Formats: sequence, C-alpha cells, structure tokens
Amino acid sequence: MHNKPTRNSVTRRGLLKGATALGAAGLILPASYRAAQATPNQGGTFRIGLGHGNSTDGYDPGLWDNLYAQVFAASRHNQLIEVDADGQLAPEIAESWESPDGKTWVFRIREGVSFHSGKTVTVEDVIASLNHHRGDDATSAIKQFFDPVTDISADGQNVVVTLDAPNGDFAYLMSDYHLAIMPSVDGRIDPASTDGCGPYVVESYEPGVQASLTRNPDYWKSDRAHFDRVEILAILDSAARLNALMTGQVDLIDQIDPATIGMLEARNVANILSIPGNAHYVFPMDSRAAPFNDNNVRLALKYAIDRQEMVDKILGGHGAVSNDNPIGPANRYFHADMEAKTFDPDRARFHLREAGMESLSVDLHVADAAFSGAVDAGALFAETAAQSGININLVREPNDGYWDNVWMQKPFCASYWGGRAVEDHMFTTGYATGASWNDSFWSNERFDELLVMARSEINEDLRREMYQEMQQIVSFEGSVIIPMNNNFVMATAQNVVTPEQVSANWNLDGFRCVERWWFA
Amino acid sequence: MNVLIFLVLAIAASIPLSYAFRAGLVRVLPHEKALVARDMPLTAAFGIMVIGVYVIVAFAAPLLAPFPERAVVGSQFQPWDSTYLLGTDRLGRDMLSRLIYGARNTVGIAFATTALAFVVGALLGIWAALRGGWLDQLLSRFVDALMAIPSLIFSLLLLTIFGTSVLTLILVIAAVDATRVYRIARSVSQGVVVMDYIEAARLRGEGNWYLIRHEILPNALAPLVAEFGLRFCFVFLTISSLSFLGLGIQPPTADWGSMVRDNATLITFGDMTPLMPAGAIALLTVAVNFVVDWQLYRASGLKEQG
Amino acid sequence: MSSDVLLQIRDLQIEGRAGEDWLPIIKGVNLTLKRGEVLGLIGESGAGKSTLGLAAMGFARDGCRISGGEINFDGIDLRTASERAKRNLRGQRIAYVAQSAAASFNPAHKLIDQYCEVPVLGGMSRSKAADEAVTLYRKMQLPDPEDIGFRYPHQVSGGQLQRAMTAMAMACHPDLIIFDEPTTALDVTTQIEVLAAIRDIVRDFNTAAIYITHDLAVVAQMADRIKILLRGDEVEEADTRAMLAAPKAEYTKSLWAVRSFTRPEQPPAEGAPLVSVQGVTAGYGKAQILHDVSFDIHPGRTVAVVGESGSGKSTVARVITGLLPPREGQVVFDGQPLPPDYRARTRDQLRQCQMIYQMADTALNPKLPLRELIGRPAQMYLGLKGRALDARVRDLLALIELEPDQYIDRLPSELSGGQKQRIGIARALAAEPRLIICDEVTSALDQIVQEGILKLLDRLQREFGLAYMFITHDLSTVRAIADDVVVMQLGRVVEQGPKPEMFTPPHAPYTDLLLSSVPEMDPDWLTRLLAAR
Amino acid sequence: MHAVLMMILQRLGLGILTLFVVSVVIFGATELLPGDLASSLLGQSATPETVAALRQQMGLDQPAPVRYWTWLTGVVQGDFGVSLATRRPISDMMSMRLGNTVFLALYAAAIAVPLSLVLGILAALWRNSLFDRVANAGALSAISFPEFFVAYILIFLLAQSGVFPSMVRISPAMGLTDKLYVTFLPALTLTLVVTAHMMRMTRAAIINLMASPYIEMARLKGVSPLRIVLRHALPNALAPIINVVALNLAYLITGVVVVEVVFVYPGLGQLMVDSVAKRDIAVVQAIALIFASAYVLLNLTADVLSTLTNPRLMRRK
Repeated sequence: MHNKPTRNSVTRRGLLKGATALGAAGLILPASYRAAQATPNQGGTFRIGLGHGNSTDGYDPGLWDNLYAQVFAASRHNQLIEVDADGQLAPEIAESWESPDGKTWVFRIREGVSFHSGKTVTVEDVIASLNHHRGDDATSAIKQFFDPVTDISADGQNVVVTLDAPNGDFAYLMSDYHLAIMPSVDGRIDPASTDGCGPYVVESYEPGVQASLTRNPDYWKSDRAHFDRVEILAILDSAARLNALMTGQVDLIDQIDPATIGMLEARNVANILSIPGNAHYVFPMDSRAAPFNDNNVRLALKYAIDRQEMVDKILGGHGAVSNDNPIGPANRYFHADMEAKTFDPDRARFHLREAGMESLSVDLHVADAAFSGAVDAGALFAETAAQSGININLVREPNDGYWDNVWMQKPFCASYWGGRAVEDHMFTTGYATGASWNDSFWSNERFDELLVMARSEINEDLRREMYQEMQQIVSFEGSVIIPMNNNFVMATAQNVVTPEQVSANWNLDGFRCVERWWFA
Repeated sequence: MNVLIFLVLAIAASIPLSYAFRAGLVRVLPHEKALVARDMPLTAAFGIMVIGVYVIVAFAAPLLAPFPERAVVGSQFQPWDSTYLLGTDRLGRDMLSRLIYGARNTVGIAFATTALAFVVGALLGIWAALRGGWLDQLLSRFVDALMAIPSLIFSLLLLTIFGTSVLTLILVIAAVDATRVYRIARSVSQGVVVMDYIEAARLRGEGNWYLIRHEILPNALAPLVAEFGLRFCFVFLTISSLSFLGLGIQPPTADWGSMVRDNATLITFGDMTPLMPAGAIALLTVAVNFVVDWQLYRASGLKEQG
Repeated sequence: MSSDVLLQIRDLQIEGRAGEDWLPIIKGVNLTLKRGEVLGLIGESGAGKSTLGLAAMGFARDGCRISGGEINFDGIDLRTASERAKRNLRGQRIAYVAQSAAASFNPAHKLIDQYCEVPVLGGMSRSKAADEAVTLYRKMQLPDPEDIGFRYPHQVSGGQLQRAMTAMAMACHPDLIIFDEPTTALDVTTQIEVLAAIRDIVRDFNTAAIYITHDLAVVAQMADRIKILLRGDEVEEADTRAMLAAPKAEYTKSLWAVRSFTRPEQPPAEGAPLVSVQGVTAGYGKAQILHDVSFDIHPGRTVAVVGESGSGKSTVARVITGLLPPREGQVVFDGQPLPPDYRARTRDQLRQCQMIYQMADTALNPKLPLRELIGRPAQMYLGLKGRALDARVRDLLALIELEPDQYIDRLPSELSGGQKQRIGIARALAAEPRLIICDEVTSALDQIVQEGILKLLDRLQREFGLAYMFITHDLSTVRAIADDVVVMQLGRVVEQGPKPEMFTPPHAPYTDLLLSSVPEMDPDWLTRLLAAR
Repeated sequence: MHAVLMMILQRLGLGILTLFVVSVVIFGATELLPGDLASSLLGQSATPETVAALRQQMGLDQPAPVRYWTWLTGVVQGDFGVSLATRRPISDMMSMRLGNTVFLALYAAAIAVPLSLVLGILAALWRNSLFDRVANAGALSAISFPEFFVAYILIFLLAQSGVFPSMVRISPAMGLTDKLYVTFLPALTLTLVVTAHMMRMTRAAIINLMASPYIEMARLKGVSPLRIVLRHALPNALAPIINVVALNLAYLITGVVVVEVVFVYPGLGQLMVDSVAKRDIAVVQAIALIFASAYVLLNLTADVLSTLTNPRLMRRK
C-alpha cells in the first residue's frame, strides 16, 4: 500500500508565520503553549491500528513512504520545524530561523535537547540529518528539496543553509516529515537507527507488525507526550481494524471504510473524527492525448459526473463536493462564486456534440491504491456517465505498482492530492506547464502567465483576482476532474481525548496524535 | 439465531422439493435415463436441481433481473423492500440483480477456467503417463516445482505481470489449476495404461492421439469429472481470495467472489448482505459435489446399500 | 430335527439388487448337512454357489438380501438372529476359506496376527492362540511353521497362503467350514498339496464342510456328497460315487461331456514354419526370464506352450509380439526376421500377428462399444469405412456366433465372460492375421464355456488356416486343441514335440509331474497319487 | 530399511532440483514484474536520478543472470543475504515469522487432523446414514466459503462477544497457553478450511477398501464393524490419507496469507506478499524456497510414511 509521499504540505498560514519570522527573527512558541486546554491526564498505553505498514518497511528516513512510517517517525523523532494544529510553522529542534535574503537560511538549534541514547543534540547531528537527503548518491524521496542547496554549515549553535537562488518557502520545506533529526557519527547518520529526540523511546519494532514505545522521560517538551506507552500496529485489513477497535484491542484506527461509518456511529462504541481539509481525489486526463486534447470532451466528462453522489457513496458523506478546483475552501483565495458544475447529462451531450462526437468511449484506469474507494468511484462515474452517452470502460489495475505503471502513464486514471495550503505551491507543483507532478500534462499560457505575476503581486485584491482567474481556468479548461474534497476520517475509543483543534495538515493530527492526545 | 432458523427451514424445504424434482425427472426423461434418475439419491437430485436453477438463472439473467447489472438505481445500502427485493449495495445497485448477473459471470468464468485447466492438464497428464520415460519425468518434475510455489501467491505474481483482464484471470488460474489436474490425470492414467487393452492398441500400431482419446480418456473420466467438480468450485474461492488481495474480476462486473469481498466488512456489524453471494457459492459447491459424489459412486460400481 | 444335522437350509431365496429391482439369485434351494460331512457344491459362475455358501453363515453380500426360506445352524435360526449373535458364530463355529487367499488376507498384517484375531476375540489368550497356530501350520504342512506366521501375506506363496487360510479357519475348531473354490487360482502341482492338506485336516477335526468349486475332478476327491446348482436352482444331489457313476440330470451329463472335446489329430508338420523362435534369451532389468528358447509354429497348426506360473510362457508371447525385445536370438516370421521392437515393425507385420488375452475384462476397453472394438482393426489395417466397415463388423459378430443386431452397440460390461472372450477373438480376426497368440484364453471361464471357445477357435482355424500359439497351464486344454506341445519350466524349454508323442511316456521328469497332477474324475485318484509319490 | 533410505536420498536429490526450478521461476517472474525495488521503494516521489542512485547502491543495475548467480552462490553457501528494502539480514526477518507460521500450521493441524480422521472414519462406518450426510454437507459448506468470510463470521460470533481476541498479538515471550488462546480463531478458521478435504479423503479411502475380499473375510470372521474399519480397512487406507494430510499441512504452511491478513498474524505469507509488492527479490526467493522446501519435505515424509505403513513395500519376499 503506497502513500504518495511529499504531496501533502503545511498550511498557508504556517508559511506566512515563517515568513514573518524572516523579519522578526523572533521566537515563535508552539501552538500548544498558547492553546492551553484542560490539563491532560498522564498515563495509559495508546494503541494505534493503522491500515498501513509493511514487513518491507525500512528504517531509512529517506524512504519513509506510508502512514505507519510517518506516525512511527513522529513518535520517536523531532524535526527542525513542526506544523502545529492550526497549521502554523512552529519551532521544534530549531528554536528559531531567519533568512535575510531568502538565499541564506539560519536555523538556531535548541540547546539542552538529548537523544534517547543520552547524547546531546548538536549542530553536527542536524547537519548530518539534512545531508542524508542531499547529494548525488542520496536515495531520499526528498532529494530534490536539496537540489538548490549549495552548502550546509555550522555557525556556533546555528545551522546555515545556502541556496543558489532565493526561496521564501525553504523553512516550510524543512518541516517535511522525512527530515527527522538523528544522531550522527563522523558526520553521517545511521539510517538504520531508531534513536531520536522525540517523545517516545522505541522498545521493540517488527516492520509490518508492531512497534512498542515508552515515554521519553527526558522529553524536552514538558507538556506533550501524555501516554506512558504507545503501540503502533499495522492492521491492513479494514474489517480487522474495525473489529480491533470495537473489541477494545486498539484505541485509534485510520481509514474507515466509508460504507461502515454509519454503522459504527450507530453502535456508539467509538468516536469518529472527520477532519475536513484540502485533500482531494482527482481523475487526471492526459491533455496531450486524444480525445482529452479537446476541452469539450473534458467538459463533457466534467458534467457527466455526479459529484454529490460521489461524496455520499464514496466518502460516506465525509467530504465536500469540489468544482474541479484544487484550491479548497480553507485556502485564502478560494473562488467560491464559480459557476458550480452539477451533474447535467444534457450539458455533457452538448459538449460532446461541440467536440463533434455523438458518443464517447474511454478507458479509466483505477486501483484502490490511488485512493481508498477509487474503484467504486470509477464504477459510479462510469454509471452516471453512461446517461450522457459516454462509455467509460473501467480498467482495474493492480495496487501493486500503480504509481509506476499507471499514474502519469495511462491517459485517464485516478489519483489524489493532499492539497496545498498555498495556492502558488499547489499550482506550481501540479498545474504549471512542465511541473513534475502535472499529471494531466496540461499547459495553458494565460495560466502560466498569471502564476508568475501572482507570485510578485503585492496588492491583495489583484492577487485574489489573479488566483481566482487561475481557478476558473483550471476548473473549466483544465484537464483534471476533481469531484470531491475528502476528510481525514479516523475513529477512536471513547476514552481518547483530542485537543479542540486537530490538525488538518496530515492525517492523525499531522501524525502527532501520539504526543498531542491523551486518555480521559 | 434467525439465520439458523432460516437454514433449518431451507433444508426442510429442500427435501420435498428434491423429492418432487426427482419424481418429475423420472416422468419426463426417456426410459433409460429415467431408470438412472429413479436410482439417484435425494442429495444428487437436490444437486442437479440446484445446478439446473443456476444454469437457467445464468442464461436468463437479463430476463430475470429487475434492474441492469451495473445501474445505480438507489441510494447506498437500502433495506429489503418491494422494489429492491434484497436491498442495494454500497453504490446503490440492486443486490438481487447483481446476484443474478453474478451467476452468469461467476459460473461462466469458473467454467471456462476449469475447462481450460482440464484440457491442458488432463491432456499433458495422460500424455506423460502414456509416454513415460524422460518426457514424463521432465513434465512431472516441472509440475512438482510449480506446485511447490503457493498457488495464491503465484497467481498474484502472474496477474501483476500480465494484467487483470478477465482473459488473463482465466488463463492464470487455469494455468495454476492445470498443474493439479495434471497430477491427477497422470496418476489415473498410469492405472489405465497398464491395462491389456492399451497393450493391444499399441500392438495394433495406434498413435498416441488415438490412445489418449479413445482408450485412456474414457476410462480416466470418472475421477477427472469428480476433480472437475471440486476445481470448478475452487475457482470461485480463488477469485474471491484474489479479490481480497486486490486482483479479482474487473468491476463493475458482478461476480460473487468479489461481491463477498466488497461487502465483507459488513459482517462486522452482523449485516446479512455478504452472506448472499457467499451462500450462492456455497450452495453451488455443495450441489456440484453431491452430483459428483453420486457419479463417482456410480462409476466405482461400489455397491452401497440405501 | 436330529441332532446329527448341523445345517438345515429350507427353500432359501436370495435376491440381488439391480437398480431399484431385486432379481432372484437363489431360487428356493434346500440343503442339509450332517456333522462331519463334506458337501460339494458344483456349478458354473453365476450359479449362486458362493451366495449359497455365504448364506450358510447367515451372510448376504452388499447388494443382496435373503428374501425367503430358513437357515438353521445347530438350532439357531440365522435369519432372525441378531447381528451380534451371528458375529459370535462366525469364525468361532462357522469358518470361511476364500477363493483367493492372496486377496483375502489383509496385506497390512502378519499371518499370525490375522490368525489370532478370532480366537482372541473368542476369549483365548494370544500366546495360546499363537501356539496353536504353529501346530496347525505344521499340520497343514507349511514350511517353517514356527516362523511363517511372522511373515506378511505378500511374502508367502499362493499355495502356502491357501493352507494358512485353512489353518486360520480351523483356529476355533469350527463345526462348519465353507471352502469357496480354494484351489482354483493355483497351479496343478500346487493344487494337489493344498487339496491333500485340506482333506486331512477336515477329517482329523471331523469338521463339516461345504466345498464349492466348478471342477468336478477336484470335488470328487473332497466331498462325500455332491450337489449341483444351475442359475440358482438345484439340479441334483447324490453321493459322490453315485453321482460320478451315473449322473441323472441332462445338465450334469453335459458337465461331464465337456472333457470329451478333442480335435482330430493332424499329420506332423511339414514345410517352412510360419514363425520360428530362434535361441531367444530375454528378461527385465537384471532378471533373466527366458533362456535360449527355440520352437517353430507351422501354418494352420496349434502350438500349445505349457508351464506353470513363472515358467516364462507369457514372456515368449511378449517377445514374439515385440513388446519385449530379446537380448539374444530372434523371431523369424514367414522367413523374414521381425524387428525386435514392435514400434519398428510395419503395420502389415503388426497385422499378421494378433493376440487374445486371458482376462477379457482388462483386454477390452470397457468404454468402447463392440462396433468400435471389433471395427477398429478392420478400419485401421484394411481401410474399411462406413457401410463396408459396418458389414464387416456384423460378419465378424456372426462368425463368433453373436447376433449382430443385438450386440453391435453393446458395451463389454453388458456381456458374459464367454461372450467377452469371443469379442477378443473377433477383434483378432478383424485384422485378418496369420498367427493368433492365445494367452490362457480359457482359464478364467467355466468349463462349458471353455468348450464353446475351443470349438470356435478350432472352427476358425480350419476356416482361415490360422496358426495358433496357445499359452496355457491346463493340460486338458492342451489335450483338446494342440497339434504340437512345448513344455516350459523356469524359462527353458523342457520338452517339445507333436502332441501324440508328448502324451505318451517316456517324459521328461517335469512333464511327468505336470501330467500326473491333473485331477481325474475318480474319487480315489488323490489317495492313489499321494500313495504313489 | 535400505530401500527407504535410498528413496529418501533420491527424493531429496529431486527436491533440490525442485527448489532450483522454483528459484528460477520465481526469479524470472519477479524480473517480469513491472517496476523494480528502487522505484517501488521511492514510490511516487521517484525521480530518475534517485532511482538510478538507489539502483546502483543495490546492485540492480547488474544484468539479471549476474544477480541470479550472485544470489544462488550465496544461498548455496547458506547465506540468504540481506533484504534490499530493509537492509536487514533475511534470516532475521524470517526466523520469527517462520516460527509463527509453523506454530499456526501445527495448531490448526492438531485440531484438524484428528477431527477429520474421526469424522471420516465415522462417516465411513455409518456410510449413507444421516450422520454421514450431515458431516459431508457440513464439511463441503465449510470449504465453500471464502477463507476470509469464514474468518469474519468467526470474529463476529466469537470475538465481538469478547470470548477470543479478533486480532492476534503474539510475542516470543508469551506462554504456550496464552499463545494457544490468542491464536485460537485463526487456527479454527484454518481447521474449517482443511478438515473437509481430509475427512472426505479418509471416508473415500476407507469405503474404497470396504469391497475388498479381505474386508469380507474379516466380516466372515465375525469381526465387529468398528474393528473392521479401524483394524482392517484403516491400515490399508493410510497411504492416501497420509498424502492428503501432507498436502493440507503444506497448504497450512504456504497458503494462508488471507487468514494472516484478517487476523493480523505475522506469518511468512504476508511477508512474501509485501516483498513481492516491493520487488524485494532476495526475500521473495528466500520465502519461496522455504515454502517449496516445506512442500517437498512434507511430500517426502508422506511417501516415507506410506512406505513404512505398507508391508508390501517395506519387506520384500
């Protein structure tokens, strides 16, 4: 089961805060310091059942690729920068950071933090942890983050990162979950080590089965990590996960089969958390290939899909209809007033005729690897599209190798995005001409022009206008169908308490449930 | 508890039904066949009746099903009512219609797969037994090696390599099953090959093809038919196991194995939905085996009383 | 009822299941047996003699039921007795000796364990039973009586097994033993030893016995009285000597007459032989079975190859047909040496030499109708098709005296044993061969049927000028049909020559033993023979 | 005994040949799979450079025959190597899972084998009785449902009420009783799956022999029906029964990945499926070899036992 790594992100506000920090160079307290809640209880063993985790999972931070690895990493490691529950960048091992010109970035390393082994976290450890992902022979999934980095050096308690060109987003990149701070020996980290400076100490770990951790008694965050022990279990089968929760063998599960959410709620044995965010499911069409090179065909398909039914049946209602817009309601410049595309077979037929076709037959390649429920979503799409004279022939692909062999290989397939809090980031990575994840191979001159202009536009209104025009273009001329925004849905035992604000940044409270939640 | 009562009632009802069915057969069939029908045990009558119903349902699916196979006709998981006799599935498709179409697809695919496995496996097995020597050794050792690889994982590998269309599914499962058929065909044929009539045919100068078709196959048929029945049923199970691992029949084609898999989580909440396709598979398996048992018993000539 | 009477069967009726129907097998037979008396039950296969014998134990095979009459064993009504009561009787008071000891001993257990089972169930200690076993084994003249019990059945020869089985039956000193064709499967020389042992032990223990057989000469040695059955009906019953001297019923007379068939003698062979077996040495793997075997078969003549099991007579046939290429020597057919391997022979060479097998059941494909069984050689060798083929098959059926319309579409399973053997003959004839090898073709058949087959073969030989190689262990068959005789022992030819010569002394010692072992229709034959030896 | 020894040696030789063929087939199949370890480890974030770097680090840039040869020479020297994905020694990764797999297989077999023998013998003894029919139909129904379905039903019935855990959490430190308790449901599931096959074979093998002359002989000796079945038929029916038991044991070891998934049981099957997905060929090969060895050894054991129980094969004349 693959997660697509690195396609999620921190929120816009987080980035802004970071940007503010450029000038202020001040210290920003983690969110929890401010959002003081009822005093959490200490104690208990928190057991998490995840629909991820393979026996082939490795230890190498550069290769963490699924929710299991992510939660396990968050349980034992800290990073330079945390994304707090509000989606803001917050200091973690980096006490503060600044960049006078966007080219040189200075991170001040927190003092007095120690690894589980007892060794103090030093600047060298941080540099080695970053360098693990950098260099020609690096095999990290985020190697490209470091492509523009020309130098990483120590300056007292600071780590100085030099880029070949200014990048205001660099601090934001450093919050990536791969960048765990690990102890170094001779300037290199041992990628097979589980030693970290995070909230819990690894007791035992069997890849693909379970990890047991105990609370780090010396954890530097005194108001975090409320459980005595944490156990993370890989339970790949969704029925097994449900059963484990219902029979009290675990306290938290992810990925609930939408079909059963209602029944689980009715049982009244668990709390269901449904966290809306910018994550969305997409059907990219290769805009270079016939028939998708004709916008009328794309529009026909966009009107031939029943978005509300998708939300109801594929998400079990835990999500929202999207208007083929990768920018979500949580985004700052979200275009709420666009003409909504409802399910309209006549309109779809009209566009087909405009394209000079009476009927259309296309293959849609899906696998549940694309997103959970993708096969059903495809079936539903095919069924509704048939009413518009469009024959969608569903091709189920093996989950195994989906991202290699189908995504960006087949002209019409299923995929997902974690969403981007920053419009520019979303568009740059997914929609600009030639972007590496432009999975529809779409190119629009006006769009590209607006994208560059918007970056440097200071006038808020003009900027809004530009971004909204871009959304309009993507929605009506773009080559992806985005039927819905999906919530992160998880279920907990009834005695699990979460803070009022649960992060929408990543699943499971931005992987941080282990250190942010507690038992009643 | 309800399920139990339902089961008991169903069994109780099936006894007079099978009895009546057998009586009907005896009346309808020509004399010779009627004699055979009269002698068959009730279980076999039940089996034939069930198989007959399945075949009719499979052929007449479009006439019988109230809704099309793929049509989304309602909302999710609607309860049983007069419109949707067995409710709707997770996408709002009519459960009964999918069950009916499922008969066609499931039985059709299983039959094609099994038939292919038998043509290949049985022919090779008989040929190996007939030829003996190095050819037999080579084939048998190779088949041994293939059988030493867990079949489900092997199918998984092959399907990932060759894709998951219905055709490849049939070919892959047939290939894996053919190894099992080969073993049985070979051992049965080895028993036949030593018979004098084979020697006589060889001395007459008959070719291998004649020997296989006329001399060995008819005599190896009974155990092969029995195996056919079992294999036929195992194909459903293999398909549903493959669905479980993410590689089954292509949706939105209705197929019982995948239907069980798709709705399996519901069992957690005591929902009956997945029981229907699973029950359909089980009923057919039991029916086929009842008939096979009877045929084997007839072929063995073993005199059992009662 | 006098206490002298052990077994009393009145108006016994037994039915066998045929589908839903029940067909009579025994149709109202009466039988009375006194203590210590031996009754011979004679009949051909299907006469119901085994069924009757088993009924005397209150036992009906699966698919059979006792539907009428009464069976009274020593005051116990076996028809109403409980299963448990009958079980207690069996083995303890009524014992059974089966036709094939090799099949009737459980292959998984040692002889002694099987011997002890009944006595121990009956309450005897195991060691006592084992001791008695040794005594009985000795009495049955088994070699190594102390140790033979510790062997498994497959390690003991057929004749010895038959004696061990008799010993086992004797274990509880039963009042009655049923012998069901105990020597039928044995060679003649072995048969004598078993007969003698059985006769002695039955006399010594004063056990009553029912001796079932189809061989008059055998029963003459064993029984005090003889009862003849035909298709479930009683034909006649009389004291042995009276019966032998003056059979009353027609059927009985025909049984006697069977042995009278002989072929007119032919002048000695002249000219070139059709087949010449020249110095053949052959074997499987390391085992050498044939040693320098040579003989000729002349056109139109019958060569009988005689010998007991293991003498290599069937192996000779395999060499001639090419199934077993010889190590040395060759087979010359019509002046041309035949390729040793049948696969190298031409279709015509294959056609000229046909074979008829001992067991028609395994020699005819049970799934093919007669039309194809007989028609195939004609189609293959002679290229007949359609109507011509159909006509030829019908001709052949007529030739073997089966009504074509009635039989042409039947399966072998719908035929009797003799009819099946006729199909084997027809199949051989269909190829229009010059030599037919007959491998024990009559040994599995009843005597009357045997005679019919022999007559048919004789007629066909004269009609088509066929040469026969007749493999048999039965000297009466040899006497009936052979022109020339080849006697084999342990893979060597012991003696050969024209029949008249062979049946007149002096003989080679083995031929002598063989000839003298053939039972004669004289109640004193066995006694005389044993005395003479 | 000598003959048996020879047979064992000969069969072991053939077994090694089988293993070799298996390794070639598995290697070939894994090679044919689209994608390789490097790209699947990096998943969607793979860029050509990182994939190339990873490939080179792992030696995947070598031609396939070279890699196979390297692997083979390692295995011949008893070195399974390290997993390319996790960089851990494969023997470490497998040892515990192998133990779990064998434990579960033996547990299920310990219930299923006696159960199916007893049921099969009783069904043969009372053939065509109500018991026979019910046992037969019940057994058939049990194998007619997909394994995961049976498992879910058992969980629904026995785990939701809290009698047994729905999920197996097993650790080496556990006592045997605890282990047996937590693995009861998977063992029961597997029992239901394999019992039918063995029971039917037992019944058929015995009934087949009931027409033998020596069974009639035993009946004519006044032996009771139960004793006939147990003492006269069963010893001669052992060969087919042993074979079917071996086949099912092999299945219990090699074919239970679905049950492992449902009960979250850390066995070899799941490891193999994961490794196939990750194209971790060394691990796939190692497990395939273990599975194939289990299959070969069980078949060999069955043949040896069949020979030992058959006096005709054991003691020549």
